[in-house]
Amino acid sequence: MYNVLFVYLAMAVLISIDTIRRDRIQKGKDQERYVQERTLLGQKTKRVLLELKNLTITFGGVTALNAVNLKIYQGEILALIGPNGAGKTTVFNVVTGVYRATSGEVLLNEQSLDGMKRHHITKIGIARTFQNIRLFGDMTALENVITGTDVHKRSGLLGGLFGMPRARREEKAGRVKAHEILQFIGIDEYSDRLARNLPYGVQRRLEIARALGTNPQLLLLDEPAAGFNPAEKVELANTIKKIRDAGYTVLLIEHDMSLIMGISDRVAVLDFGQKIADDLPSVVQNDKRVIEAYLGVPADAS
Amino acid sequence: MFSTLIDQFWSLTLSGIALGFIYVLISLGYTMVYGVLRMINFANSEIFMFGTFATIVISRDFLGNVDGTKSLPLPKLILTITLCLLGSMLVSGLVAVFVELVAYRRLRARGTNKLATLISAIGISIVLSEFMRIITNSRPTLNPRVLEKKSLFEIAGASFRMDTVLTIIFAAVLFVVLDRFVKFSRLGRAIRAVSMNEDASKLMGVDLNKVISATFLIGGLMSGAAAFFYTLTYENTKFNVGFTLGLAAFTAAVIGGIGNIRGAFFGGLSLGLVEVYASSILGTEWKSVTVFIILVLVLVLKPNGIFGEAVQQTRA
Amino acid sequence: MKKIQAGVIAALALVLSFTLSACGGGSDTIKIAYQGPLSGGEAQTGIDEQNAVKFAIELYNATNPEKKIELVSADDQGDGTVAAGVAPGIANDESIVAVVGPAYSGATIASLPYYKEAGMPMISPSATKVSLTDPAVAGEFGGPVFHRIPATDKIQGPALGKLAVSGVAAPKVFVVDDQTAYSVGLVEYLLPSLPKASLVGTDSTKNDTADFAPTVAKIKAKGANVVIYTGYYSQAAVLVKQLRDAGYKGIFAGGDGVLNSEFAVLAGAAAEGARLTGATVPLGELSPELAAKFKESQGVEPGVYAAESFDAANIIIEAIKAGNTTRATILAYIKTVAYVGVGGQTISFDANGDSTLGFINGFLVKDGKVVSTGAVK
Amino acid sequence: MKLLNRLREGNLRDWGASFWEQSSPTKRKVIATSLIGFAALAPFMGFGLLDTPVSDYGAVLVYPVGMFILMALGLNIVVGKSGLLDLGYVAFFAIGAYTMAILGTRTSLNTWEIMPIGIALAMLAGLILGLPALRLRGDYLAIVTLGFGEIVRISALNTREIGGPNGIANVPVPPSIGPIKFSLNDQKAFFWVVLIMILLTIWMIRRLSVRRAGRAWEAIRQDEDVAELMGVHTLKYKLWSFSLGAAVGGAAGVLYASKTLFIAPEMFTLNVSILILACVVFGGMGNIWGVVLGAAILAYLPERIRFISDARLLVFGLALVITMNFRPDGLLPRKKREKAIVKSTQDGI
Repeated sequence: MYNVLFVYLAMAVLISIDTIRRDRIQKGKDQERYVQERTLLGQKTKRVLLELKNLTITFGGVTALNAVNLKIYQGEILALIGPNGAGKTTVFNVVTGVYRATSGEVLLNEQSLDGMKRHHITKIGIARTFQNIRLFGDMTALENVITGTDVHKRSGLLGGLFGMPRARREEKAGRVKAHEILQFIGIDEYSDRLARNLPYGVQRRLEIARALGTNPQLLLLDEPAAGFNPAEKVELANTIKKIRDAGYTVLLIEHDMSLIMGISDRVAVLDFGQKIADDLPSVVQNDKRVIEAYLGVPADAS
Repeated sequence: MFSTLIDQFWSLTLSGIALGFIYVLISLGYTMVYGVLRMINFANSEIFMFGTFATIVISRDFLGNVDGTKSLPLPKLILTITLCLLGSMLVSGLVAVFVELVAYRRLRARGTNKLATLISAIGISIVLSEFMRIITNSRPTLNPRVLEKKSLFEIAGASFRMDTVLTIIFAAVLFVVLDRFVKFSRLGRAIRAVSMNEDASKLMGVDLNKVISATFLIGGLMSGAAAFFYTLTYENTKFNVGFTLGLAAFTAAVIGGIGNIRGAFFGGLSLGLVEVYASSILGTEWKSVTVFIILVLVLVLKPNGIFGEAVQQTRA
Repeated sequence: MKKIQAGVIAALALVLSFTLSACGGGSDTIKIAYQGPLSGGEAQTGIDEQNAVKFAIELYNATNPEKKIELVSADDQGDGTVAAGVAPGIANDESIVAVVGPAYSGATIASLPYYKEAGMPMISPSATKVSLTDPAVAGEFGGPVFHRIPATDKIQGPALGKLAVSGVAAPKVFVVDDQTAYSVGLVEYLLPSLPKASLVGTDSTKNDTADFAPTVAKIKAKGANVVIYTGYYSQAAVLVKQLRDAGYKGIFAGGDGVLNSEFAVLAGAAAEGARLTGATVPLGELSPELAAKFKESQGVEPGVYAAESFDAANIIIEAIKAGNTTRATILAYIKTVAYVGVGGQTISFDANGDSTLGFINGFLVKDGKVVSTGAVK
Repeated sequence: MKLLNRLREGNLRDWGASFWEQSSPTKRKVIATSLIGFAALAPFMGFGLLDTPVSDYGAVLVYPVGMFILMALGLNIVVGKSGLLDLGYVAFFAIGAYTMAILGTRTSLNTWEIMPIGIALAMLAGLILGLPALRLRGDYLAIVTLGFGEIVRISALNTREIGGPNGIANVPVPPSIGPIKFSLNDQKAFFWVVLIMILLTIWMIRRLSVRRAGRAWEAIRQDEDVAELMGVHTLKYKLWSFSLGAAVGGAAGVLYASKTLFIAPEMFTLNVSILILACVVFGGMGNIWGVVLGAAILAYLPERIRFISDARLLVFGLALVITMNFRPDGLLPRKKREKAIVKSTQDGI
C-alpha cells in the first residue's frame, strides 16, 4: 500500500542529495578558482584570459562550430567577425554556459568551464550583453545594474528579511556601485526610469552597464552598435575603449567594420563555424579568405 | 498482488489500449493548441464534455434510439455511428473555436501575459461546465445502447468487443489522418510554421488568426471524436466528465512531449496501459498517484517529455 | 488624478451609506432552516428533501396558525467546507429556531460545532454516519442537539450484507467502495456481517471513475458471485453495466447511495435484479393520498427521503404548535416527542439522538423500477 | 464610454503609489495605522449591503475571505514575484491543516505551538517538491505541481491512520490570548489572527521586494535565462520562493484546521489551487494590493450572490473571463510608474 509513497519519497531524497552534492562540489571548485585568480591578478603580464581549445559544437548533425581555437589576452579588445550564421553568437553561448560543447573546451584563467553552471561562470568573471536587447523591462535602470552587482554579495534572503547589518551594508554598497557604473557609461540620468521605457540607445548601453555590474574579467558584447547612427557609434567606440582602459577585457561581435577597425586590438574571423583568420585589424582586412567569405564566393569554390 | 495482472493480463491490456486511444484523441486537443500558442487549453475538458452530450442528443433525440440490450439494426447502426461521430466532432470543434474567440483572441491580440489567458480559459471552462450542469440538473445522462457489448472474438482471454475494436480502429485512422494532414496539407504546414516561429510566419503572410482558429477546430474535432468513442463505450456522461479525463489526457500529452503529435500518441497509449496495470497491481486507489509519479520521473529525466524537441541547452 | 480621487471617495460614501442602513426587524413568523445540497453535484437529494419540508410547512401554514413558519434554505452543497461557512450563519441568526438537516454526514460533522454551541435543535432526514450519534467519538458526536430519523449504517451495513447474499448457496463476495467517507464507513459495518470466509476481495475506486476495467478484472479473477458497491448511484450504474458487459452473472447490491430511481434508468437492463437497501420508505408506498397531494402542491413526485424529511419537519412543527418558540424549548420538546409518522409508526429519539424507527428497507430493481421489498430482517 | 476607458486604462495602483511617495513619514504612519484599524473593524460591518445571505458574515471574513487573501499572498510570491506557475498550492495548505489536526488531536500542543511545526513541514514539502520540479519550466512545472497537489490529497485519502476519507474531527480551537477568546459563533478573534498573518506576509513581501531576493525573483520572472547569465543562482532563489510560499500556505492551513475543527481530504482538491491562482491573477499578479483586492472579491462574491444559488459559479466564471479580457493585468496591475522602488529603501522600509 505504501510502496508508492516510498518510491516517491526515495526519489525525492535521492534527487535532493544529488543536487546538494553537486552544489557542494561546485562551491569547492569556486573557492579554488578564486584563490588562483587572485594570485594571477598579481602578475601584470600579457597573459591568456580566455582560451577556446578545439571547440566543436553540433546541433543534431549541423556543425555550428568546428574545432575553433582562440585566445583572448588580458586587457585587449578582440573583435569576432564573420558573415551571418558563422557561429559568432554560438561562441558567446558556449563561453557563458548556455550551450555545452560537443568536444573541446573553454578555459578561463586555465580553468575549464565545462559543466559549470551559468551563474557560476558569471560569478567567476564572464558577463555578456545580447544581440536582441534582453533587459529586465519591468525594473528601473538602476535595479537592472544592482541585479548585476548582486552576484558578489554574501548576504542571503534571510539577512535581507531581518535587516542584518551586512545585508544593509551590501545593499547600500550595491546601489552606490550601480550609480557609479551608470555614470561611467554616461546614462545615470535615466537611473529611475523603467528599462522598457528607455530610448533604444540607452537600452543598449544599459545592457553593458548591467554586465559591468557583475564586475567581470571578460565582457562579451554582442553587436552593441546594432541600430546606431554614426554619431552614436563614435560615442560607443569611446565607451568601449574606456571600458578596456578601466582594466576589463572585451570580446566583441560586430558587423560595423569602421567601428571594429577603430577600436579592436585584434580581430578573429569565423566562417561556417571555422576560424579563418586571427590577427591585427590591418592584416585581417587584407586577408584573401576573409574577403572571399564576405563577398560570398560560392560554397563549392572555397 | 500480481495475481489479477497475470490472470487477466491480455484483457487488461486490451482495455488499457482502448482507454489509451481515447486519451490520445483528447491529448491531441491539448497538444495542437499548445503547439501554436504555447498555452494549456484549460477548456479542452469542457470541449470534450460537449461532444459527449452532442452524441447523446443526436442518438437519443434526433434518431430516437432507445436503450435496449441488443445492437441497433445494421443500417440504423451505421447511420447512428456516422451521424454521432460527425456531430460530436462538429460540436466539439465549434465549441473549441468559440472558446478561442471568447477566451483567447482578445488577450492574444494585446499580447499580454500567459497567466491572464490561463485564467480566462479557466473562467470559460467553469462557464461551460456550469451551463451544462444547470441544464442537466447535475444528473448523469444516459446514452442509449447502440452496440451490443458482445465479444467478437477472443485472444488469450481478452475479448474483442465491437465497441473496443471500433474505438481502436477509428482512433488510429483519425490519428494517422491528422498526422498526414499536419505534415502535408497547406494548412498543416501553416500550423507547423506558426508553432515554430510565430513572428516569422506572420512575415511570410500566414493569417495568424485563421491558423489559430483552425488549430482549435482541429483539436476540438479530435476531442469530439474521443467524446463519441467514450460515450459509445461507457454509455453515459455528466457535466464534470471532462475533468478527470482531461487531466489524464493532459498528463499524457506532457509525458509524450507536449506540442508533439506523435508524442501525444505515445503518451496516451502508455498512460492508458499504466493506469490499468497500476490499478491491478497497487489497487485502484493508487492509480492517479502512480501516474503522477511516472510523470515526475519522466520530466526529471527528460524535461521536454519523451518525444519533446531536444533543445541542446543546459538547464538551471 | 483629482477625478479619480473624487470617484473613490464617492464610491466609499455609497458603500458606507448602504452599510449603515440596517435591515428590518422581526414579525410574527418563526423560521426553520433546511440544510442540504441545493446546488452542486448532489443538488437533487437536497431539492427532493427540501420539497418535502416545504410541503410540510405549507400544510401547516394553510391551517392559519398564530405563528406562521418561514423556511430558510441553507445550501451546503453536501460539502463540509461549504457547510462550515453556512452553519455559523444559521446558528447566529436568532430568528431561526430549528434545522431540518443537514442531509449529508460530512456536512453534518463540519456544521455540528456551530450548532452545538448555539444549542440549535437539528433533525436530519438522511445523515446516516454512525459516529454522529456515538458519544464515544468525540468531535463527531452530535448530542445533545443532533437527531435523525433514519437508521444508521451500523444497522444498514449488516442488512446490506444479509440482503446481498440471501439465497446464494456459496457466496463469494467482492466489495467495492468509492473512497468517500460515507462509502468507507458503510464497508466498515458491512464486512463483519458477511458469512464466514465469503469475502474474496475489495477495491476502492475514485468516485468519478469512468473506466472500471481493472476492478472488473479483479472481480472476474476472484470468481465472485456477489458484488456489493457502497458508493453512489451514478457510478454504480457505470460499474454494473461494465460488469454485465464483461459477462458477470452474479448479484449486484448497493446501499442507500445507490438507492435512486436514476440508477435503474442509467444502468438500464444491467440494473435488473440489483438489490439495494435504504433507511427509507417511499412516500407513495406509505401514503398514496399524501403523495398525490405532494405532487399537486410541489409539482414534482416525492423523491428519496421525502417521508423522512416530511416527518422531520413535522416534528419541529409539532413543537411549535405546542407553543415552543425558542431553540431551548423546541430541543426539550424533541427529546421527549412521540410523534406518529407518515408510516404510522411512533417516532421518538433516544438519548444519543437516534430515532426508534431503526429499520432498513430492502429494494429490488424490477422492470426498470426500484421497488420496495420490505424491511430487511 | 469615457468612464469605461478610464476604468480600463486607469492605474489606481500607480496613483496610490505616487500618493504614498508624496506623503511625509508621519502622514504615512497615520494612513497605515488607520487602514489597519479599518481592516480590524471589518467584522463589525456585517450588515446592510455587505452582509452575506445564509453564510455568517463573520465566518465568511475568516474563511474564505481572510484565508484566501493570505494564501493568495503566499502564492503571489511564487507566481507573481518569481513567475513560477504553481497549480498545486493547496498541498501546502493541506500539509499545514493535517499537521494541526494530527498534532492537535494526539498531543497536548496547542495551535500556537503547532504553527511553527506546520510551517516548517510545509516548507520542507516545498523543498522536496521544488528540488526536482524547479528544474522544469513553465507549463511542465505547472503539471508537476498539479500532480504533487493530487498526490498529497490522494495519499491522505488512502491513509487510514489519518482518517482516510473520514478526515480528522475534534481539532481543538486555539487557546485564548489574554482577554481574546476564540469562539466558533463569534469569529472575530480568528479574523484578527488572520489579519495579523496577512500583515506579516505583506511585510515580508514588501521587504524582500527591495532586496537581493526580490530582484532575483523579478529577474527570474522576466527572463530566467538572462537572470542566470547575470549571475542569479536561479534554482536557489526559486527554491526560496517556493518554500516561502509554502510557509504561508502551511500557516493558513494550521489556522484553518483550528477554525473548522474538522478536516477531510475533499477540502483540498485541485479547485482550491485554481481558485487561489485566480485570486492572484484576477487582482493583479505581483502586486500586493491587487492580490488582496482580487482575493477579497473572489472569496466574497460567491457568498454575497448566494441568492442566485444555482447560477453562482456560472457568474463567477463569466466574471473571470470578462475581467481578464478587459483588464488582463488584473484589477490593480503591477507598477508601471517611473520611480525606483529602490529609493524607498532609504526610508528603511
